[in-house]
Amino acid sequence: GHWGEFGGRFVPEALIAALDELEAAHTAALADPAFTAELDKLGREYGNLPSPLYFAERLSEETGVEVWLKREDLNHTGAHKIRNVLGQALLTKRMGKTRIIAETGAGQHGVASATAAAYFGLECTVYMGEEDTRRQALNVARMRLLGAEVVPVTTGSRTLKDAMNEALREWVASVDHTHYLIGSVGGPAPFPQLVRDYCRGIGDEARAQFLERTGSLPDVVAACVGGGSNAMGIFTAFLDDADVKLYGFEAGGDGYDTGRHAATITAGQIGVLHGARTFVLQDEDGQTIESHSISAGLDYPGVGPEHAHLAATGRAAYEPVDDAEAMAALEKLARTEGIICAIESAHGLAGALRLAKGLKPGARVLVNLSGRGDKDMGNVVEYFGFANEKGA
Amino acid sequence: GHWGEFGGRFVPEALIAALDELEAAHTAALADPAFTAELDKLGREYGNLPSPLYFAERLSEETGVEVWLKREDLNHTGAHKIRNVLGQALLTKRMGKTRIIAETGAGQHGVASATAAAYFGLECTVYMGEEDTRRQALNVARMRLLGAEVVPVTTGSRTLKDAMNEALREWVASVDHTHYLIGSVGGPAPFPQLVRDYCRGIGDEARAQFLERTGSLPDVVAACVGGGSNAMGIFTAFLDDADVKLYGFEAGGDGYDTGRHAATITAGQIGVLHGARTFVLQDEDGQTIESHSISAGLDYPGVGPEHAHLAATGRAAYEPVDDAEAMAALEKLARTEGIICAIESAHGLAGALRLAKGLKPGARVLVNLSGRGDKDMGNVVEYFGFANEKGA
Amino acid sequence: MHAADAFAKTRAEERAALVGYLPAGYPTLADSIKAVEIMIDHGADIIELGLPYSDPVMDGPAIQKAADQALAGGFRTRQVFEVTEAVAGRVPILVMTYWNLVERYGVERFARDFAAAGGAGLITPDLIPDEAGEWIAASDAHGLDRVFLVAPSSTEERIASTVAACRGFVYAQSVMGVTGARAATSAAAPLLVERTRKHTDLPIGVGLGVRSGDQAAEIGAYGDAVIVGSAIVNCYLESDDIPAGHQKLAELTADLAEGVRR
Amino acid sequence: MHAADAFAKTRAEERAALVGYLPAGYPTLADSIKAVEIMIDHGADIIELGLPYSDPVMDGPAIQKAADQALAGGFRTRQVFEVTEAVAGRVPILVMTYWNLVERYGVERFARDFAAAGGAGLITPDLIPDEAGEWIAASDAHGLDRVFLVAPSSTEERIASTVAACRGFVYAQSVMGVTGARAATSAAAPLLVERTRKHTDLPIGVGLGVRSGDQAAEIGAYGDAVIVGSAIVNCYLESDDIPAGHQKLAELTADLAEGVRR
Repeated sequence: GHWGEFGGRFVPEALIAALDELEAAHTAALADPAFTAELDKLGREYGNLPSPLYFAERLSEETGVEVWLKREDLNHTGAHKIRNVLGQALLTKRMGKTRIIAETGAGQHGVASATAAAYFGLECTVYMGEEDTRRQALNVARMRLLGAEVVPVTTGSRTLKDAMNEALREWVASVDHTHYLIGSVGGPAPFPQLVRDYCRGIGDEARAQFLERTGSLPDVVAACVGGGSNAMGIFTAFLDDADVKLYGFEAGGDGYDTGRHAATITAGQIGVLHGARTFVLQDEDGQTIESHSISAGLDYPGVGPEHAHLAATGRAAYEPVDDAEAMAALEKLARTEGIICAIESAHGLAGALRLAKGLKPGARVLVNLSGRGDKDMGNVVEYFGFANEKGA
Repeated sequence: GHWGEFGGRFVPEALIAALDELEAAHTAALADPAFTAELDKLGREYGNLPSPLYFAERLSEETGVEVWLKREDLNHTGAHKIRNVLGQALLTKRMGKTRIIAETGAGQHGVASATAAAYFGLECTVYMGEEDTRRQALNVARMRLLGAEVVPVTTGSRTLKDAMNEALREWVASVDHTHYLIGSVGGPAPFPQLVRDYCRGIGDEARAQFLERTGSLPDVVAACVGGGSNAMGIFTAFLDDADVKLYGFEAGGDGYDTGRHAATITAGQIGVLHGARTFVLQDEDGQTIESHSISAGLDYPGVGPEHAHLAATGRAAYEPVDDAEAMAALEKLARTEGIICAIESAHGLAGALRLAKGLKPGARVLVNLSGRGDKDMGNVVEYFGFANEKGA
Repeated sequence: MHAADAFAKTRAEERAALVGYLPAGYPTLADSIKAVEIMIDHGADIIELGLPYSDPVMDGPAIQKAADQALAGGFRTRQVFEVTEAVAGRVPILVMTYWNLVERYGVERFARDFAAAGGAGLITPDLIPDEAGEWIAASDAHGLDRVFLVAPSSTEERIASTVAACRGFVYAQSVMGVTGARAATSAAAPLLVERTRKHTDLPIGVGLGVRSGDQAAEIGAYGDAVIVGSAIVNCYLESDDIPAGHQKLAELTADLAEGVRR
Repeated sequence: MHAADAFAKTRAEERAALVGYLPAGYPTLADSIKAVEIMIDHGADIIELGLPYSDPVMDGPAIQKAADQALAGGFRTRQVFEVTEAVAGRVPILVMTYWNLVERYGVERFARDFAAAGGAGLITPDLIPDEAGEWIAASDAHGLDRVFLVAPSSTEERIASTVAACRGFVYAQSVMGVTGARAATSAAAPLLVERTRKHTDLPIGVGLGVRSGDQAAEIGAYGDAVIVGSAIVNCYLESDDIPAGHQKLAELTADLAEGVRR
């Protein structure tokens, strides 16, 4: 449950038994060939896994390095998140629980959770900041269409952080029949390991695909980092490959210097948030500071504890990418490759393109394209001014 | 170029040379192993093909027949349309043309065309009814993000039909360097065959997958029909399997009896529209009647001529599915399987579920789930009243 | 009367014929008859009546607008016979129509009723001879002219087969593009006329883009007929009321008629 | 003063202790001192000062609101020492705090400053003994009470290890859920107290949901301390002004104090 000084369980005693049960169930499940076979089948037939590894030829020509994209945007529901929810939902069934709860910011993890709940016939309640339910009304509709209850959270800043508080509160009250399907590699142990275990297929697949396609490993693996599930998902397979450099790109928001960002590792201090010791954006007293990013999925003041550890040990490097740099990368990818990625993923790509300038020609960069951009078109319109009037 | 009395080329002489060139190029391309290999590779690595065949277990339990879904919603850009645009764009390059134009209604074919244009480095202009550019502002943004020019069409009813008129007009003026990348199995020959040839992978894959998974062929193959590309895409492989019944489901709009629908084959008369002889929704004089459907993709007063022929010969049956029945099927699929499909595809599913009531238990029904529903969430919110206020 | 009658006269006068186009029913049913009379009075040799259609893929904005207005005014296909009957006798009256309207009316029935009304023949912008079997039979049966189009993109083979199917004259689409008045006529037009002439003795009409006597004179130097459409429609679109449109049309037609007589 | 001093007195009186909770800085810094004095004056045996935190995952709406208001009013962690110093001496003062605030201040430094202010110890709702190494050392060094929580879901093993790490008393979370006044107290509470007693001689405080003297009496029958929080906060949330809140608090505390004395 710990990585160095990071991780652990900073939660009410009331949850400890459930966390112990979860840890035991998860460990047993991973050791049970029937479970892993079922999860594998589910991923293939329902989740559309493995996702393709794609060589971005035109982008590579422009940048002078080989840019390879792990196309998680092509998964069912449009992001790597399906891996996590399918794993946890199958585990929920195995534990005999009949209901899941989840927190969501922009709504992507909520939609993924509602999807898995519908698939497995589980009850589902999603906590979402009231502010976010307004900004992401279409995702609220998706969840409701899938049969989930969406509870607008009216406390605190009424965003993701508060939705997570509310989910934790609700979990204490319903823990006997309810699994808290957490959406990233954060929270109390065993969640960070568990979510990583269900997401690590990204890297396991990509590593094998890369070897098969190029006969080598990538020089650099890049991913965006909010909570960090997609990054841990792709990093894990490469942790022991000492020559493969790992880069996590955090949301630089309005610009790192403005203080309005979500660059938790770069700018945060060690603290405790949502059940784990990790880097946290906090003030002098330890009160959580609101984060800022054009990407709702990265707009979180904490980060998974394993990332904190990888940063502290130097195994992975973390740098901020601001809104403008991310959006430029998003546009570049759309125009050169015909792929509209999520704004989250555009942070990873933007970071990789920045790195590329310092790499030797022909170096191989693997970027986790963690999700598709359909959900972000409202932001894109606002940012680029692509409104109809402009061209009409 | 003809199927019985249907099809043909009812276009200005000015376009005949281009159509002849296109037909020759297409025929040569399909006979060229280098071309088909490249297209196949493109489909696999970029388009995420083949799409999975999915056994919908819970839906099957509820209906008493086996429901199998061809998951075209998992393709890059979210629908079967990527097959057509990749094929035609590769053909455009082969013909040495540097620009494509396309018509679009809701914007899906426009987005797919813009995607292919970005991928191949082609110029792209998309004609879209002004009314539609307003209703589908996010798709306009997608196209512009991908680098395409979007031209709002202000003539006629300012919708798909008029966008197609405008694209044909523009094509006459630019035919020497421009390919008209038509979006469905309509238009003058060779378009209906050409689009069918690029979409037929749906059925070819599904037939092989079905045989592999069940050892048999399906009893029924169902698909929605607007212009009819996804339906021809899945029907073609089964045309010679006499025991496999083929069903196309047209948009019944407000209800077939209200006259406000897009059930072209069921209610239309034989006529000429957009270059081909086919069924057309038209008045006594032959003026085109505006169609109506909650599904923008089915909201078209014509239909591909090969469908007209299959209907006339009885090889396939065509029935209307109204808005309410389609939306009920969409909701049912979301709640039982965790899949939010396009409203278009929901028409095919709804028709299949209606058919199921008359089939023997355990009969096998293959439905082409032609696209995902992300683009339709605005309509879904409006239809079901899933606005935030409701649950808040 | 047939197109040949008009061309016999213009050939005798060693000049090109002036073909004036107007959608039937535009600006109103009665005024479309009046407009045709004005054109004939001011020197048009042949009249081309457009049949308003909901989806006119060959036409530019001016003619689309006029057709929409005629349809919004309640125009019905059969009324083209009324217009024809009202103006027939002085010059040949041809109908230019998208094919679906004829199919829907019934090809044979249309030919019969149009011939009975005194019509000369049809110009069919979206019907090529390859698809025209029924129309060729009907036009033969009722003695109607058949005007198909050739275009700059047509191959020699297609020009040959198209002109072989024509009767009355051949319509040379002088630019690759929709109808509409243009400042400059196309450089492709003389070449297309020259190519077409190698395959036929039929008169060759040149369409698309003419809006002045000067342009008419320029085209009349190599074409057998100068076809004017959008510029005529614009007389009404750009006028405050119909009488003003009639006045403009009279002046335009006179200018064009003078042009083909230079 | 430590918790043990209060329990020595209440055990002698054969009754449960009344523990009153209020976030420091709420409704204002000065009035939180005043409120504590009111509670002591009206019979509270132990005071639990909440440390307002941005993300209070154990607390229900009432305490969240109070904490938000205190933070909005500019409350800083170090001010809890001012409040403690102002009220210490009459009854033991414990601070209930989410762990990040202590980590951020520095565990050793917090223990030192709090002890210096006359504080008795900490109640740590999101810190379990397993993660508490630094705090155990610091509390030992500065002679502070350490109150960890047990819950209905705790295993026998966890109850044993948790109480072993406690000093002063043990906090029994009587319902699976957040803080908040409830109409009925939990049936799980007596069972949890009974289970916990098997593992320790420490007093056992029962928290969550108490809002009346009757409920206090009911819990006082099996628990060693009755902890009241949300009901106290509600005195201010539901009053029009602070003086009215003070008045309500006085009445509530008196009622509760009577309850534990039945």
